[in-house]
Amino acid sequence: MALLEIKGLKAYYGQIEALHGFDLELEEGEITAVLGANGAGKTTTLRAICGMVKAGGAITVEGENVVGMSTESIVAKHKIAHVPEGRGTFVRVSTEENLRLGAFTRRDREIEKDYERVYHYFPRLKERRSQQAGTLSGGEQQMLAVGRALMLRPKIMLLDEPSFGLAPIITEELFDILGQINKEEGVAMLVVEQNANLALAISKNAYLLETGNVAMMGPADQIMNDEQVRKSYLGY
Amino acid sequence: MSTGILEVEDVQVRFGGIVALDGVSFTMPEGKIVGLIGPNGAGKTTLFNCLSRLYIPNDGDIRFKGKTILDSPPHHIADIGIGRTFQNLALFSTMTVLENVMVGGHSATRSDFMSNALRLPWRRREEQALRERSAALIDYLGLGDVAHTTVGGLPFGTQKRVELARALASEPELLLMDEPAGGLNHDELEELGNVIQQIRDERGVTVLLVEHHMGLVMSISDKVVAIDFGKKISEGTPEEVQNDPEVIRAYLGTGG
Amino acid sequence: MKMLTTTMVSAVALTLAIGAAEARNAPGVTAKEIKIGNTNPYSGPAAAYSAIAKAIGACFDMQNGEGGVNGRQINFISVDDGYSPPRTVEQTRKLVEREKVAFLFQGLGTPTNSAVHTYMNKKKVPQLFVATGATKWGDPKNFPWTMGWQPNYQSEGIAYARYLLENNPDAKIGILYQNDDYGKDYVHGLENGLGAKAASMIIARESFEVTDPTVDSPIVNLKNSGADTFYNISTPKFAAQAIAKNFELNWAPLHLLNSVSNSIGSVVSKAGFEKGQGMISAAYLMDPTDPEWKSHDEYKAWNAWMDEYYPDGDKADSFTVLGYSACKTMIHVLENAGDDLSRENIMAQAASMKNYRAPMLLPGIKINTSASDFYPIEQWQLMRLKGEGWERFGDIIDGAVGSGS
Amino acid sequence: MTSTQVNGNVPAFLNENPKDRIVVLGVPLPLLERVGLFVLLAAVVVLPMVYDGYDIYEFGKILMYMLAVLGLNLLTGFNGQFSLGHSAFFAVGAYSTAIMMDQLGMPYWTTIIPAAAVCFVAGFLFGLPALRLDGLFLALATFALAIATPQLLKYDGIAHLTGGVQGIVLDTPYPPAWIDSIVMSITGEELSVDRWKYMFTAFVAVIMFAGAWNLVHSRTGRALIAIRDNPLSAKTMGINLAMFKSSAFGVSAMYTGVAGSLFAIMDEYLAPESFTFAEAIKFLVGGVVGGIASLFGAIFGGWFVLEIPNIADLVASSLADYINNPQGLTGLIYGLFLIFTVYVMPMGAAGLVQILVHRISTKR
Amino acid sequence: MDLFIEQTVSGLATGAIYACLALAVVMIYQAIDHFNFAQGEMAMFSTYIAWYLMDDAGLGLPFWVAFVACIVLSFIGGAAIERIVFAPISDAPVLSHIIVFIALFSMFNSLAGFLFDFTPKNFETPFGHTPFIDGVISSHRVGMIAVTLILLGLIYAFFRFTPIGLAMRAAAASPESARLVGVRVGFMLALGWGLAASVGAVAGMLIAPITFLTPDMMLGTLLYGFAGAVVGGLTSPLGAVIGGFMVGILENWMGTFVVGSQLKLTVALVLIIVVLLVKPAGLLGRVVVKRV
Repeated sequence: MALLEIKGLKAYYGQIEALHGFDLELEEGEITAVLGANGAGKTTTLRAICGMVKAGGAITVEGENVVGMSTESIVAKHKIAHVPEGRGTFVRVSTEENLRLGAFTRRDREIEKDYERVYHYFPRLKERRSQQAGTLSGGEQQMLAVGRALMLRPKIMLLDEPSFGLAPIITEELFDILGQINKEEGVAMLVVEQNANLALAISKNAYLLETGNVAMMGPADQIMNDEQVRKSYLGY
Repeated sequence: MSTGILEVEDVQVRFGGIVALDGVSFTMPEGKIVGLIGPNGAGKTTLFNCLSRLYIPNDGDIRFKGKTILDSPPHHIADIGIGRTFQNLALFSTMTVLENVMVGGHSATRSDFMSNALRLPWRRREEQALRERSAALIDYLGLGDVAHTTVGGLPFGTQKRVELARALASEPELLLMDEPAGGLNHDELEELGNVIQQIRDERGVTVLLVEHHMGLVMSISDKVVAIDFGKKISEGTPEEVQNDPEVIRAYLGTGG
Repeated sequence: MKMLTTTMVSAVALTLAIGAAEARNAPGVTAKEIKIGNTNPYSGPAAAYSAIAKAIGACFDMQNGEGGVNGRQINFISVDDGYSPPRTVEQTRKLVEREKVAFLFQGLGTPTNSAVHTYMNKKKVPQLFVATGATKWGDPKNFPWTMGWQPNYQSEGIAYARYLLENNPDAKIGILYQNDDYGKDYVHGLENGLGAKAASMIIARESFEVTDPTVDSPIVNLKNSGADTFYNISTPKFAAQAIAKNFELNWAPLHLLNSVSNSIGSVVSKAGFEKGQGMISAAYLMDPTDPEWKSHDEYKAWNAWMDEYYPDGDKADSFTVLGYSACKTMIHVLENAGDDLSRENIMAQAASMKNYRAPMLLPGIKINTSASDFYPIEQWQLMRLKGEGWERFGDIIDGAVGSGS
Repeated sequence: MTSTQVNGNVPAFLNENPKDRIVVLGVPLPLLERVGLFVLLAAVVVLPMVYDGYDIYEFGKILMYMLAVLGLNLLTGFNGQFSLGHSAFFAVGAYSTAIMMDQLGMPYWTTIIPAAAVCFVAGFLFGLPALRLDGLFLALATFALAIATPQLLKYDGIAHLTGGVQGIVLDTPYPPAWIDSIVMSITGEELSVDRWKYMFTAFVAVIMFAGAWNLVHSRTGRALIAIRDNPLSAKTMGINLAMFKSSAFGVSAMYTGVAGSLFAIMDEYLAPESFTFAEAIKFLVGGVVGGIASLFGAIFGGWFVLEIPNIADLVASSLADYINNPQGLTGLIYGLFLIFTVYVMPMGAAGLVQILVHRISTKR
Repeated sequence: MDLFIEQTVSGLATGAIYACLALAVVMIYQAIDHFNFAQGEMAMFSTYIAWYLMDDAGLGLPFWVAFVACIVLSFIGGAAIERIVFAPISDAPVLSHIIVFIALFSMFNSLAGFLFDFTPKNFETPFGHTPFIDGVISSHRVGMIAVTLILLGLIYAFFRFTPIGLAMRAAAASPESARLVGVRVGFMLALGWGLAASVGAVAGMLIAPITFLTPDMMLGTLLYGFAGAVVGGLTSPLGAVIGGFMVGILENWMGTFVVGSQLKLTVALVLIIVVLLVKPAGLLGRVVVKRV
């Protein structure tokens, strides 16, 4: 059984149905990319997984259906760390306080140690540890968002457009690190990304969403190399 | 450098210590479609915001029809003939489609508090003319069915078209479009391409198109400008830019 | 009996003048009932005063229990106006036109009563014994349907002025006053009383707003002005603050404390007796917390009434005494009116009290009114704080407006 | 310059009203609305024929409060700017009228327009700094304004005009002789002052209401709403934010100020105590309860603020059998009412009506 | 002594009153990202509870027992208000919230008068009213300033060093992100309300010995408290305290030397507006850096 299993997922914004009932799976320790145009429903999917939009169907994490559970419980119980679109850093507090918040649901005594773990991946954050998060650059904020997610010691990371607003070189660096985290920590990742190349490069599988439905799914390398798919769905 | 309807000269924008635009220059020939491409965060939206005067460049100049726009307050930009659409929809969500488009015609109308409160005859004529003109635009963009619907509840793609209609309502000579293709399926995309070309051909509107969808940009643009890290890295015909190694490295990627 | 005859005559004359065709009794008066209206701030910033209306209600309850007035029960309808003049207008009109009360009694507040002053007089409905000390309520020529009850603020100011002129004509006076009609009336009273010497004697004036948290800053200014006499025109909370602050500042002028705030129970004891020794104030009512009255018959009656009819009332609150005493005055007037309960006669009776002693007035103080004198109580007695009580001294002072030097 | 061609054939949808499709209890909604409006207007006209004295005075007050609430709605509901300080503009209107009558001897009816102008200017000027304040901070600044207003009115420096703490007693606004004689010839009775005050108030209120209606359904109204919905893109559409926001403040102050003028004329007396923070709260409560972005909601709001204290009174006195002196609890009951109202009608009465219409209507 | 110095000291003492209340304002602002216009009335009501616990007419408890009990009761009351009154309308527009604040204002004011009547009550102080510096400042005022500073320290430490304080700030500033890291936003709001009510209670208990306890004691004070918080910066407890002192001193200076006592309140109004215009984040408040 997959770590995360979605069956017939529907989601609603008020009266409007945004997702029309599709299936998706994420295996333990794997990276899966979710691709598609703006408004295709990628973000909504991630938000549904962590209980931030009204969802229908079944979302099963570690064998438990989480539909209807509160976000806080899903995060605390199933160790799902969501790195939202636009990063969602707490701009008024410092870098290290952001990290501390990432570990908010943990009760163990190793939180202090994990700061170093994050700084190991993102040495630049260490330099900025006491700086107000709002003053960090875009790339640093994205790193902080990922670092904060790491502080949960997550089983699953949901990454929404991590490349958004970042210079290519930074983006590349970030994806390298994501791959590294996946390998070293065994964290499963669901990556929503516009920059298909980058996402596919580190993913095992990929889903293509189109207006609330899965238009195609398959191994990442296959999708990457399919001229037709690229033309019609990925836009180049 | 030839003069065009819009000249961007050495524009520089800094936020705090970050340089968002670092001396970008290019020219837009009148009545053409110019594609502006570049990776996320390269400075496209910043440039856009400069062109609609929401930001003031720290350095450089932007001239529209030979005159700088930097002296004009933002609300005059529509007046002098520059319209725009937004990347993340910026419609007036509680208004109907028709009303949204009519707000687009704000700069083309003149009635004020007093004449409106008193409902003077000339104001009623102006209002009727604006209604008709807006309706024509709505019809033109195939939004007739939803003309009286509140925009907040419309599908994404439809809202994008409402934005376009709204931008056209100010009768712009230059239209700035920020990622109009986002969220559209491929049938809609094709249609969008046609509409943009029609706008150019039938209305003589010059279009600046910021878009990730290379298929669209390359197929309809007369000229493409690529920027990265706040700098222009390439300029030319779609073919020239597409094959520019620098562009491939920074944006299209080696895989593409 | 002579008094009664005059009353009858004037009442008849008034009735005739107004038109004899009218029904004998006022609206709201039946064989069994007299409806009396009242507006009071049960809510809002002046809600403290609602104790007066509550006391009046309890006082009428007692009267009703004892058979009412001339066999009629008093139906006292007291409504909330939140101390907001527009609301007073609404409520008053409702009382007069919809509830059809015979008259209004003890409506509270100057701005609120001012708002219906013209209305009541146009409508010819008695606006009796308004609960405010402004001077304007005693103007029978222009407002024959309106009458105050308590001595007006100006008259108290005059009383202090007289005292100063006699005992310390070179006093340097610093004034602290609440910035509203009440405060300004007190200041005018003092100025009138001092006459030509006012300009030289008053050396500093400081005002405060009811919304101010403290009166510290004006008091610091007064102290620094070099004043040796402190004329304190403030409501209980601020008065207590002022007493405490003077003490804290080591400022010991002759402290003239207005009667509004001279309650032993709710002001002086709260501020601390030791801080207020030697203060001078004026009174016309007995202070229920002053041990001096414990054995007085009127006090005992009052105390018994409090226990039985107004048990949740605060015995330290002098408003309950005011309400009680005013209520008794009203009952007196209605009893005098007998079975002729026309509005004209009620007004005429109110305007012809001779040496009436309402319970709980200080010994020696009497109520007198006439067709040209609409100031029922105009007398004061000065007193000085000594130990834990006021010690009255000197004669009863007549503080009628215009009687200053 | 290119121009969109309007070639005579206007698209059909332009003239169709989407409301035509909604049928409520068998009646098309637009018809229902028209009938409703007619009934409302008729009521305004007929009321003084039926009622007099206190009753008609109360109706006049409802219209007066309606205008004040309307003023606040224009600002808060349609333009998205908060104000907890409209009692200040209410006071400016009332005092303008009072001073013109008292000091300059102007007849009451000539004071409305100059008072409106004064209020507009006052509102416009306050609107200028308000431009830079976001919602919550604007609420705070206007809250401070409301608290300071009575104090400013009492200020000794202007007491010779405002009457200071004593306030101003005004002359009774008698009806003009010609109107009186017309009424006399029809009814055979003299026109009472109360009825005349109501007619005068209703006249002003209806005109102002119509003006607000026109304003909201026009280029200006659209601009105001556009600013509320999305200031950035409104700017891009060529809307001058500073001008519109300040003017909206001015117009809003003008409406509330005219309500103040009418108040002064109606009560013939005004004092600083009439313009406390509580008054500003009244307008806000009226606005929210009626429906903050609804003109007709303001009528309900006007009624609500006038009547709800009475209802609270009634509830309080009905508790007399259980509690001693329950009148002390009117504030508590009033508060409970407010909370209850917010729960039941989060979008105000206008919102509730909309939902109800939606529920019981059928679409063709 | 020099009038200027005396007014300054007096302003400092009054400023301590504002500082106390400003701390409560900052507390609630940090917790719910909003002002609570009923905060003054809530603090007043808390103070009455303490009075009742202490007074011989009530339970007659010793001061410190009543003090602690009042803080605890206020905390429970504040949290209950959030859960019962505000949680159900968390999605309602801001205006509805303001209406509910007004409702609470009216309810507490009315209830206090009804239960405890309107005669001023003497509120005990453990510091006594003896002169501290003779003729200048009393022991209570010094004690009050000290408690204010201690409270400031506690609040600062709470927000700065405890995970809960951190989570509370996070929940107020960006509730969505907070939920994503597992912070129970509803719980934080209730906690914030409870703490703000407690701080308000302490403020009330410090203020009452000076102003005497009446149902209207917070009416004007709250505005000055707001002014203090705004001047100092709504996100900074230290700023609020400094702001409160500054407002107290400025008020006295202006009232004495510049505009006269009649326009003192107007000074607070102008101060609020000017500070908001010139330095919207206040003197010590942090500017939130936004990047486009």
